[in-house]
Amino acid sequence: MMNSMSNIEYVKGLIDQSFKVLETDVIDQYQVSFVFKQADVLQVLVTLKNAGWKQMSYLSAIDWPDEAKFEMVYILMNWERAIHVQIRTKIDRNDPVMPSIITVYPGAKYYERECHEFFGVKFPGNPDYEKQLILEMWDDIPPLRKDFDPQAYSDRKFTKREYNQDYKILSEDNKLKEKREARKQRAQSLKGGQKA
Amino acid sequence: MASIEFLILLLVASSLIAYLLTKVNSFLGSVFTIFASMFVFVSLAAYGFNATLVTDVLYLPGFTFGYTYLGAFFAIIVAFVYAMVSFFHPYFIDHYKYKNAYNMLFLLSLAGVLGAFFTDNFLQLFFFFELIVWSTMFLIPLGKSKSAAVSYFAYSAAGSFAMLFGIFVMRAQVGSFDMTLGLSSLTGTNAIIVYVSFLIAAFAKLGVFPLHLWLPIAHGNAPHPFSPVLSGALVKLGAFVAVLALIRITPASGLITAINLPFAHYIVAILGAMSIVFGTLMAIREDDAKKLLAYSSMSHGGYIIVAFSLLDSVAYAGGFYHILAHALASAGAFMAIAAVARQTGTTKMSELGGIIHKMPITYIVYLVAIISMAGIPPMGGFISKWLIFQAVIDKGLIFIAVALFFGSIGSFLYVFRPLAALFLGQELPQFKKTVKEAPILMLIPMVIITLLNIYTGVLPNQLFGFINRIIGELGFAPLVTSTFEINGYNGIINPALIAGIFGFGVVIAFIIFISLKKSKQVTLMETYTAANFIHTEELLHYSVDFYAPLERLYAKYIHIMTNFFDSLANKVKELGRLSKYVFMSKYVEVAIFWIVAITAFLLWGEIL
Amino acid sequence: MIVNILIGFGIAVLGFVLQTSVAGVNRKIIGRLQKRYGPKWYQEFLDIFKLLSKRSISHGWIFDFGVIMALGGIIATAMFMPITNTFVAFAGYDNFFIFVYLLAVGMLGMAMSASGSGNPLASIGVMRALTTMLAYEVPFMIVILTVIKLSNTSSMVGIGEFQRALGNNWFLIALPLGGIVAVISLMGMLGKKPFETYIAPAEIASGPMVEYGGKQLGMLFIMHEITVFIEVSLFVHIFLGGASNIFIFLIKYFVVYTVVNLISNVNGRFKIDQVVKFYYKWPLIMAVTQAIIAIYFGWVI
Amino acid sequence: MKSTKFTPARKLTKEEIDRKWWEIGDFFRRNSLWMLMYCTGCCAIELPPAMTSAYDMERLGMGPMATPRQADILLISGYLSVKSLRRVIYTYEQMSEPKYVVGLGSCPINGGIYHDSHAVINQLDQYIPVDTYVSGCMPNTESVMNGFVDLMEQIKNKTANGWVKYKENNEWYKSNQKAALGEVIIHDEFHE
Repeated sequence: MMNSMSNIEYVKGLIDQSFKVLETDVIDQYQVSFVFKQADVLQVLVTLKNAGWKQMSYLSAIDWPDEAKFEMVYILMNWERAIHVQIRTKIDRNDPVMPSIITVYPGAKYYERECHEFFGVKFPGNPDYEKQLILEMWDDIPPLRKDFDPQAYSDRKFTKREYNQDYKILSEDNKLKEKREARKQRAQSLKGGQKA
Repeated sequence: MASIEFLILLLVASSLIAYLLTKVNSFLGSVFTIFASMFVFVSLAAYGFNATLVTDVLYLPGFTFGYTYLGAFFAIIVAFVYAMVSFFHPYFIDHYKYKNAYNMLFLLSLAGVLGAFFTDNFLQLFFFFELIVWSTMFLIPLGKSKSAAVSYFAYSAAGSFAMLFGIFVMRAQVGSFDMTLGLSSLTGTNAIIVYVSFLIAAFAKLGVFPLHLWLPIAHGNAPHPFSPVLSGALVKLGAFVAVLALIRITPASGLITAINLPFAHYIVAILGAMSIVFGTLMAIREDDAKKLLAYSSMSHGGYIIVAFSLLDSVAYAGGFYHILAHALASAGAFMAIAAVARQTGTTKMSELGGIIHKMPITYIVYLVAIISMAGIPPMGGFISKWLIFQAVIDKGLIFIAVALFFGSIGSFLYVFRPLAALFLGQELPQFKKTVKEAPILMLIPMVIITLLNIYTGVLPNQLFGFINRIIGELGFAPLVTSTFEINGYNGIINPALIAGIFGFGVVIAFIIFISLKKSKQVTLMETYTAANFIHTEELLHYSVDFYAPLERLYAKYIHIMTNFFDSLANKVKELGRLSKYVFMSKYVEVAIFWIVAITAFLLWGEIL
Repeated sequence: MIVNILIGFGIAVLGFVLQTSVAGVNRKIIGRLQKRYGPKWYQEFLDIFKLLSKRSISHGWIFDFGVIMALGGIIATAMFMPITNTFVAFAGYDNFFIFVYLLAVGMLGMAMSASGSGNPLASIGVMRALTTMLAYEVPFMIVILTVIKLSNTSSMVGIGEFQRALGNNWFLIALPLGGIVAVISLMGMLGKKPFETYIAPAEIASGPMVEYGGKQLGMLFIMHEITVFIEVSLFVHIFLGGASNIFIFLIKYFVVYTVVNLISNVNGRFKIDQVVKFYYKWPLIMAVTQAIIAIYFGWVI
Repeated sequence: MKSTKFTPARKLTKEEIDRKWWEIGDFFRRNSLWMLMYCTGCCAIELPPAMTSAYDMERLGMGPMATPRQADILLISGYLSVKSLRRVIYTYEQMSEPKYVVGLGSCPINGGIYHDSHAVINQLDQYIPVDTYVSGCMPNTESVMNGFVDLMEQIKNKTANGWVKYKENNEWYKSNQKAALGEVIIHDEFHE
């Protein structure tokens, strides 16, 4: 029985041996994350699967609109060594294409369909990645992209209940605002141990 | 003027005419078989029911006939089933390779049946038996499978030769082949031998455990219109032989005092009970509707055997009535399945569904038939089962009762399956457009059989008058009946009253139903699916592995009998090889040695 | 004859009213058992009449015809049921087998209608109901065989009188093993808890009744109440010495139903194959043992 | 003094007879309400106390039912996603008339805390008629029970006629459903 630290050493050694790792991040003693170039990912997954990471727990994407990138994340689990491995890679946001991994992990089929539905990433190699899975009859840009505005969509799509304006918002009342300010200041001053 | 010999000669002649006519035009030939078999049935019913059938005319040299109520009862039932089934021929004849042979053999086997039931001589009985076996053996391979005929013939031949053996043993002691005289004067070991050999014949013909394996194979693979004949009519030959063996012969065996039954009869009853249980269990898991009904025939054969082995007039009345009720019910059910098979092309329950919406009359025919088969009032099966229960309870036969009750409840299970899977359930798309109700000529016999099924369940007393005459002929006290009532040992039933009250209840329920708010019609697909949108009928049709939880409990044991017969066949083969090795080896010395040894052996026996 | 039919119909109506009230009272009792207030005692009536007042759906003629056949068959069966020696519609025809087999007509009607609805859950429910029936019926019938053999009659009134003539020597006590089997089988017949596999609301959405609503469901409820009346009355007549007057009948009826209901409410549910295995193990062995010692040895308490 | 002269009873018209029967039916209906619970939201946690010994729903004649065919009330507890709204509409249309809808919690009223989600509808009564709302996030059990009593009161006053409205304004409801959902009945690969 190996301890967890040596597990991380093991996986690091395994990866560093044959791949060029852009970035390594040891999240905690049971989790480690590697960033690769897109071209390396499939080969890394094959290596890891052969080394015992037989279960693909999750596959998803992260939207980085500022960098104009999607970050693909593959989370693998090994049942012999208690360690999760995250494989990350960044792909172009404007033309998001990521080769499918169903040849390595057949179970990824549905994750890829979900990812396509929510982020619009294309997965050539997966025969039906464009089929709808969760969202039925979706008619907008993929909803988990950062530039999608759910409030606007909701306002457009679903009727809102209209209320009579016979209430007032207490936080906007000036008198109360002043009182609150005063109380805050007093509290601040008391904090330092000095009296005003 | 109707003599039995005339009828037989007529059938033989018309079978030749049918052969020639079918060659010219298959439809015409089939219509001719309808007329021929209807004529035979009508004249049998008209003269046979009143015992005015002439039997002493000698058209056929060497053959002698005699009228018995027992024979007439069987003959009328069988001729009726033949006549009804012949209505199916015009629609089915074109499916067969040898159309003319089909019509010819059909009529020829009917001739054999008539001869078998009216003969008064055992050798002739054997002759007619063989006539039936040979003519039907060539009918069965016209259906789905050729090997079905082989197993049918094998079991039938085993039965026939067992009977022939019994006949010769009887001849050796009694000195005559006469049927009425012969059996009753048997004594000692010979009686036991004849009893056993006749029962083997009866079991093989009736398809009762342990000689039941041919039933599903032959019934399932026979041509569709021939299955009703096999199940409704021809297996009743076995019942006929069973009656001869169980009632006429009194083998010397110890009386079991607790149940007041000879040991020999108790063993037979146990075999009948096992047949009920195994038939029921096998029928429950069968997927082919015709094979399912075949196994149900096995189970009902068990009822008949149990009834005749109880040495009790109520049980006999029940047994005879069961023969009638089962003949009608099983003919009706098989004919309904045949009609469905003609319209859809399959009898597999897993491939069918929702036929009721296209074939409602066929559905009603099947429904009435299975109500009778399951022994539910107001149909005939209830009365016969009730009478058998009366006798079983009166004798206190607990273990047989377990089997009877199991078979009785189990029959709900298996007869309901074709009802649910084949007629009810979702209407499958492949049958929505193409299937329509069976043609009118096929509906006529089915409706007649349905009406008779109801008649036997509502007003059985006139029929019991005839059955009482048979029982009297066999030397037992008749069943006590009055205009509407039937008296058993521990109660009275009034079938007409039950049917009337049932009708009354249905009327009340109908009034309640009709006086309430009218309901909205929805399609079959608009059904509760836990709010899933389902658009395919197959997904909402539950017909495969219907009784899966129950089947799982005994799935391990179903091949025991098949394996037993397979290994028996292997053993016989081995024995054959051994004798071949010993006797037929190529060395002349060995052969000479054996010849000398056998001669010495025989001489030794002579000296002793 | 008209009078007899009217009496019979009166018995059917009485059976419905009686069982519906008793079931309502039992719901109250179970409520109290579970520290609840419980519904009104006439809640069952409200439920049934509400259902009859609703607008239902129909899946074609077999769906309706099956319901009519079911209710008709059960009403017909109830009409043969005696209450006391004299309060019986068709004296002499109260044969045990009529009840068992005429009841089956109603069951067949319901099964047919349920399968005709085209819902697979309904077919599964029917399958389970029939399988359960195959399980409980055989041990029960063996005990009944013993009873009929001992009392030499299969008439309900006759069996009741036979027990009372022997100084209230009820078969429940005279045949102790058989009595236990009969209670267990009665629970199966009534579809009570350990054996209610075919209703199973959480599993197969109330089984055969999945597609019914409105008047069809109301009629099936009436049918169910009368069926329970028939089954409990059979038990009262066969094992509790029948009744010489109607009050004794009512008391016995109430006690039997309540006891069975109380037992059922502290139980979970079997799987369907467990039901079959259970009934073909102990109850069948006990029933056969009881039959052997009672019929062949004549040992009856 | 009141006149003792006999006045012949006015012959009732068919509508009046129907109304009388309807009132009798209403008595049974309000005393025996069977629910089909669509428990996708968190408010469903309030139902176990309502059903068991603490509040004992059965004393009002209410109880859970397994299928929409048997049920009178469709109980929507909590938020409804677009996907489940399709199923709710399908279920509602399968129920036998008269039928009632109860919305539990603030989500069916105005979206609640999910008011800005792309997947959760805001106002249930745009798509199917709702007879009673029980507000609160989540409503406590007393108010759930109170909601049911209110519904009974409404049935008595003949104001619980959402199902009639649904039939009368079917086009309006259908157009709302279409606007939010596209199609109500859809095909997917898992059920074909």
